Amino acid sequence: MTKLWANQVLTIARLEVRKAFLSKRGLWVYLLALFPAVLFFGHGIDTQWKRKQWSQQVTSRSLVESVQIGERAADVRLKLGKPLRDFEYRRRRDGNDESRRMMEYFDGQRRYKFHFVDDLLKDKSDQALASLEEDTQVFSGMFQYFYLRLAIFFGCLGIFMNLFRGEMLDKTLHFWFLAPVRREVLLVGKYLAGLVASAIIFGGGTMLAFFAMLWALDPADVQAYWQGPGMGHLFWYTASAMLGCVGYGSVFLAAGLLLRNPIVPASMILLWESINGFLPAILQKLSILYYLQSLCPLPAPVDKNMPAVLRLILAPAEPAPAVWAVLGLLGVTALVLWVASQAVRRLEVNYSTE
Amino acid sequence: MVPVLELDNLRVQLGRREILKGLSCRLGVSEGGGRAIGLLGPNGAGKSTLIQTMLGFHAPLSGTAKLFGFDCHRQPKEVRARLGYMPENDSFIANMTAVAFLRMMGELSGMPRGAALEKAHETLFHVGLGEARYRQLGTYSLGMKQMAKLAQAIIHGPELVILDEPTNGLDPAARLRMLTLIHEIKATHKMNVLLCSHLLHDVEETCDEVLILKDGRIVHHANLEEERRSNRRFVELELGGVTTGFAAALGTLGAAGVDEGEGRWRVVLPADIEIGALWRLAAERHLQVRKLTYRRDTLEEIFLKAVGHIRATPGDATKPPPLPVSPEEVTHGRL
Amino acid sequence: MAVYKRGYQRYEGPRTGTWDRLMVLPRFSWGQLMSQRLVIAVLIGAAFWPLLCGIFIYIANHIELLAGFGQGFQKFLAVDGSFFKTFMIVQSTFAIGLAAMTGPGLIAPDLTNNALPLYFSRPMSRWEYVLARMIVLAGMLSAITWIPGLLIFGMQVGMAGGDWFSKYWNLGLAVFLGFAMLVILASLVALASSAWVKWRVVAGALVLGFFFVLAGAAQMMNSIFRDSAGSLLNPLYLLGRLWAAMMGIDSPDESEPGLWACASALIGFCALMIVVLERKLRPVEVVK
Amino acid sequence: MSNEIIFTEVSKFYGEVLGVNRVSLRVPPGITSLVGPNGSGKTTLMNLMCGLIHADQGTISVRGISPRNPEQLMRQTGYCTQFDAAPRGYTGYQFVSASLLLHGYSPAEADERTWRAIDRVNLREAAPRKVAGYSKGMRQRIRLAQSIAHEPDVLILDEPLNGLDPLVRAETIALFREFAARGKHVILSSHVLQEVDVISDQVILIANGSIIAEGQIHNVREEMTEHPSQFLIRCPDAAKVAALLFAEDHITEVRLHADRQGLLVLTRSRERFSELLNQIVLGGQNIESIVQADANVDSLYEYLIGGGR
Repeated sequence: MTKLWANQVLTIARLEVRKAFLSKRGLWVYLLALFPAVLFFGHGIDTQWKRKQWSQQVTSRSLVESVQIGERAADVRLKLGKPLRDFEYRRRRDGNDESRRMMEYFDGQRRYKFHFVDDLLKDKSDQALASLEEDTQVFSGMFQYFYLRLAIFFGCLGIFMNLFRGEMLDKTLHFWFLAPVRREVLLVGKYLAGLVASAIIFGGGTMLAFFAMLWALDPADVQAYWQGPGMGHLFWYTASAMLGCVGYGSVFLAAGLLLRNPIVPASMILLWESINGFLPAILQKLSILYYLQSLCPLPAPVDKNMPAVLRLILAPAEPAPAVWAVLGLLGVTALVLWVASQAVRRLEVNYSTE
Repeated sequence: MVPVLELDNLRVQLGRREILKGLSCRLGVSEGGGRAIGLLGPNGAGKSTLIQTMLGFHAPLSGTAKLFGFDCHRQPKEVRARLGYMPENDSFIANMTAVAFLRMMGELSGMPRGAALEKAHETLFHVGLGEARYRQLGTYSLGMKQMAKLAQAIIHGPELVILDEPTNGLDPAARLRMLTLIHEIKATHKMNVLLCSHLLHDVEETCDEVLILKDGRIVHHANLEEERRSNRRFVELELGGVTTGFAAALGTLGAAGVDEGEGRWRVVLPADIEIGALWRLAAERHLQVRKLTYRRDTLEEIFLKAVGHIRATPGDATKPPPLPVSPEEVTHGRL
Repeated sequence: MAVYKRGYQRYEGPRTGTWDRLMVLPRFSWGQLMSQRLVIAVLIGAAFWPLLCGIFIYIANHIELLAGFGQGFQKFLAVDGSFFKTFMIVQSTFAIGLAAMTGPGLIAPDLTNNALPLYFSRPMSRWEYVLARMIVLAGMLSAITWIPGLLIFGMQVGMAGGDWFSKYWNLGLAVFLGFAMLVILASLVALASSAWVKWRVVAGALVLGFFFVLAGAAQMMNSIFRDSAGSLLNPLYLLGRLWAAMMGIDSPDESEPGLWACASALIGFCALMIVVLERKLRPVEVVK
Repeated sequence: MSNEIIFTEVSKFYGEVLGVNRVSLRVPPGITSLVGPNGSGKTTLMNLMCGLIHADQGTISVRGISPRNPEQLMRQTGYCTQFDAAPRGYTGYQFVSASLLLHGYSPAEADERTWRAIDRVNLREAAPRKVAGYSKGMRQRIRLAQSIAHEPDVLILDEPLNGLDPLVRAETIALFREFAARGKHVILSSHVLQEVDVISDQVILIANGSIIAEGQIHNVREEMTEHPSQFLIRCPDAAKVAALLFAEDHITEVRLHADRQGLLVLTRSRERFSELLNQIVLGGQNIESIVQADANVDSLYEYLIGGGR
């Protein structure tokens, strides 16, 4: 008997995966998943283009560092020669007009910016053109703030909610209920389809973003990174993305079965997980995001423009060990799927208007 | 007299498929008073597409469609000001009461506020939704929604009312009411009606002329009175009791008869024999005459002949009818 | 005794002009919207902040009431560009909330039950339908944006007298034009999202998404590229920049995108919404 | 394994809305028509039979299998529903072949069965197109194809003839007859009563969620004695014939038609009325036509459900 069930689960999954991947309505999920990869790729191209442009006008580092605050713009220009960019503009700051000037120099590795107010050097800032260390920090921030909370969250909401709730609203659920398939087998088949689709889209999206981050950096750093923690990072990022699909997928599948209005559960979970950092430790463990974040190799940098007062009470709980995180996630998923199977047995086809 | 609808080699394409392939005709030419035009055709023949092109929803590939002399594509406002449209599928606003819905539709058709309110109540009583007029449309049954759709099509008293499958899915009581309403629209209120339906029985009851489409072409345009030549010689009989040997008895009168089973007979009387002869024949053999009527070409036969599935309607042939038209014959002809 | 057969008579009377017909949909929609408790709640909620600002202006113009406070507090009381800008920013979040709540409710009922053919079989073009829906939303949003804005501006001019007016007359214009831009953008976004996604609730979420998720995405772009071109994706940022320019408040430092870039990005968003409306708002779904 | 569909004391409410109330039925194989006004519970009965909805109380068995077990039930049952939509983006071919694959047929056999079913409803040229682009009639036919593709023993159809034009309707009726001839169940709901009268072996009249009458049309008619039979006669001299008719005791009512050329006659016994007519004609009166006004389901329906004359 189980051989028939397995066969049916695979058939359902194949039918539904085709729909999940190719449906025009699902296009925005791809956008969400590939947005970071596109950005990092663009960033890579941008740095390469800048390196090519700027390397024609390299000024030695010692010379650049010899410039002091307060020097006149003309003197600096005389000493350092023609800057990469010389930009004059007027700025109005609390009532009075100021003439501003900004010059940029490049020493082969780092870019230096000099800000002149009324022709006197006011401040100096420098930034590495491309640094692996900085990029990995940005990636970790992007992954935990954008990818887990927004992309995977709303992507799974779209894909898994569509499996049952979408069919109810399209008035096509009866097609599945009239097939000689047990309801539980139908549920497993559809869940598998949603899982395969979301895991490939988001797992792939994470990997693409990871490689897009690395390709433009200087090969030596990248090689060292691969020898070092690189491979582990890639694995854990992808694993947490896929486990995110498993966790959120089961929750939204069950929500699609139990509730008429998908936005209510989504906004509740979103709210719960966005205030996660401020909750007492035990409460924090009650959310999927907590387990996913504890899988991520690098801690996420705290959002720089978060107001200081909030940052004080932010007390992120100590991340759970990886093994517990995965087990916790799978446990939550199994429980939610069991609830869903009870609900699908009682589900009736009643397309009355909302 | 300006015809209601005039098509001049109209061709319409939806997506990649050409639906209407060159239609030319003049419909609804009448001295005065309302004219009911039936639009018939098998599924996918382009009926709805033609109606939507008249409403200006699709731009014609070539050729023109004129309503009361106005071009449907170039002068949509003039055309739409003169017509009321009852769409085929469910089409309503759930959270509005019937009165509010009709008032809005009336005002959108150019009626001043006061008149729209009066007409809304008047029309709702007319279509039989009098006591449900303050309820929200979302709570209406299928039949009541069809009536509400009809009400919004006639509230502003248009010159042409286009009805797309008005009786589809209605139970007999509601269907009867809908047909009487359509008849009243044409007869008492002098509004022209374009009725598109696949229920031939309904078209037969209400329409003066019929346009039959097939695969986007006009295959038949007929004035129903002429087509339906009532052939006095063609009789339908239903007998109770033992009917063996009745065929032979008919032969003696020179009439040809075909037994259709369960006592149902089709008989063609020769010119000189009166209907009374049949009674005497039945009485002599102690047969009960359950049904005796003159048989007319139903619109179904006209339709089947027009779309080419039977050679001729029974009433057509002056010679005795070929094998009578029965579902089996149609099926073999088709497969 | 005369028996009248008074049943349905065909209407032969005069027909109203285009403008009256255009105002039919707004009249009915306003009536319906005003009957929803939630809408009334938001409208009342949106009145508190202008009230507060009004009180602030009153105090600012009657310094003697605050004799006891020190000099520093005096400067804080200045009623100038930045005061009106903060007023507009807070009111715009209310406006967006109202647009997300009421906008989809306007078009969605017509789409779910396929009522569009009823509208377009009447002498009314698609753009008149969209304009009518826009008027409904613009009416609602103006009630909580530039109307209270001009009220408190008038109050300030009344109290502060002619010279304040000669110095800050452009603020009044900025309040009106700034809010007008917001109302048009919010209405277009609300109508386009409800035409794109047939379900009312998801369309509301899409409107909120448009304003806030885009802001998140823009901020992320900035952090990855380490410059600020990404802000062009953030509609509220663009509006803020245009408001600031109109009010003559200090412009940001040199790396922020230029004023013209912001304006053209906004126009780009509006154009995108109009394209969505043109493609999705069809009387009959033509399946290729 | 009994080969009947049995309902015992089944009732179903959608919240407060009445679906069906205490329905008990035994449906033998053959063509059975479910007739009743909109909202009388026809669709509810069919959905209950296929397990789309579950009964609040009472038991249902379809040829011995309970609807709570879709795996076996749907192997022997095909349901052509009233719901218009096919899963998003499916073409006609996919719509039929997908459900066959779910039956566990091999792709080759599924393909062969799909084309056979599609040819039965002659939609071959429309098969590669998306169902969303089909007209109402074509959707009806593709649904029919899907419900007969796996050769079920029980074929349940909700308003199958709704939206079909005459030639397709005739073919569909022939298909039902062929199924019934092979000893299968064909249960269809309809209110285009002209067809139901012609094609069904037995009729189930349902109104307001309960069964009013069940059985052969004609013997249902016999069981209902309290309503007299009704005849419409056309004859040149209607007044004279009316006088003759009144002389008989089994005539309960005679109504003169407006054009004084026709009579509507109500009689308690059809046989004696026919003999009477024969004598009248032999007596020299010429009767042009006689039609029984209430033999078909239309009038039966009117009597039982429409509240009778």
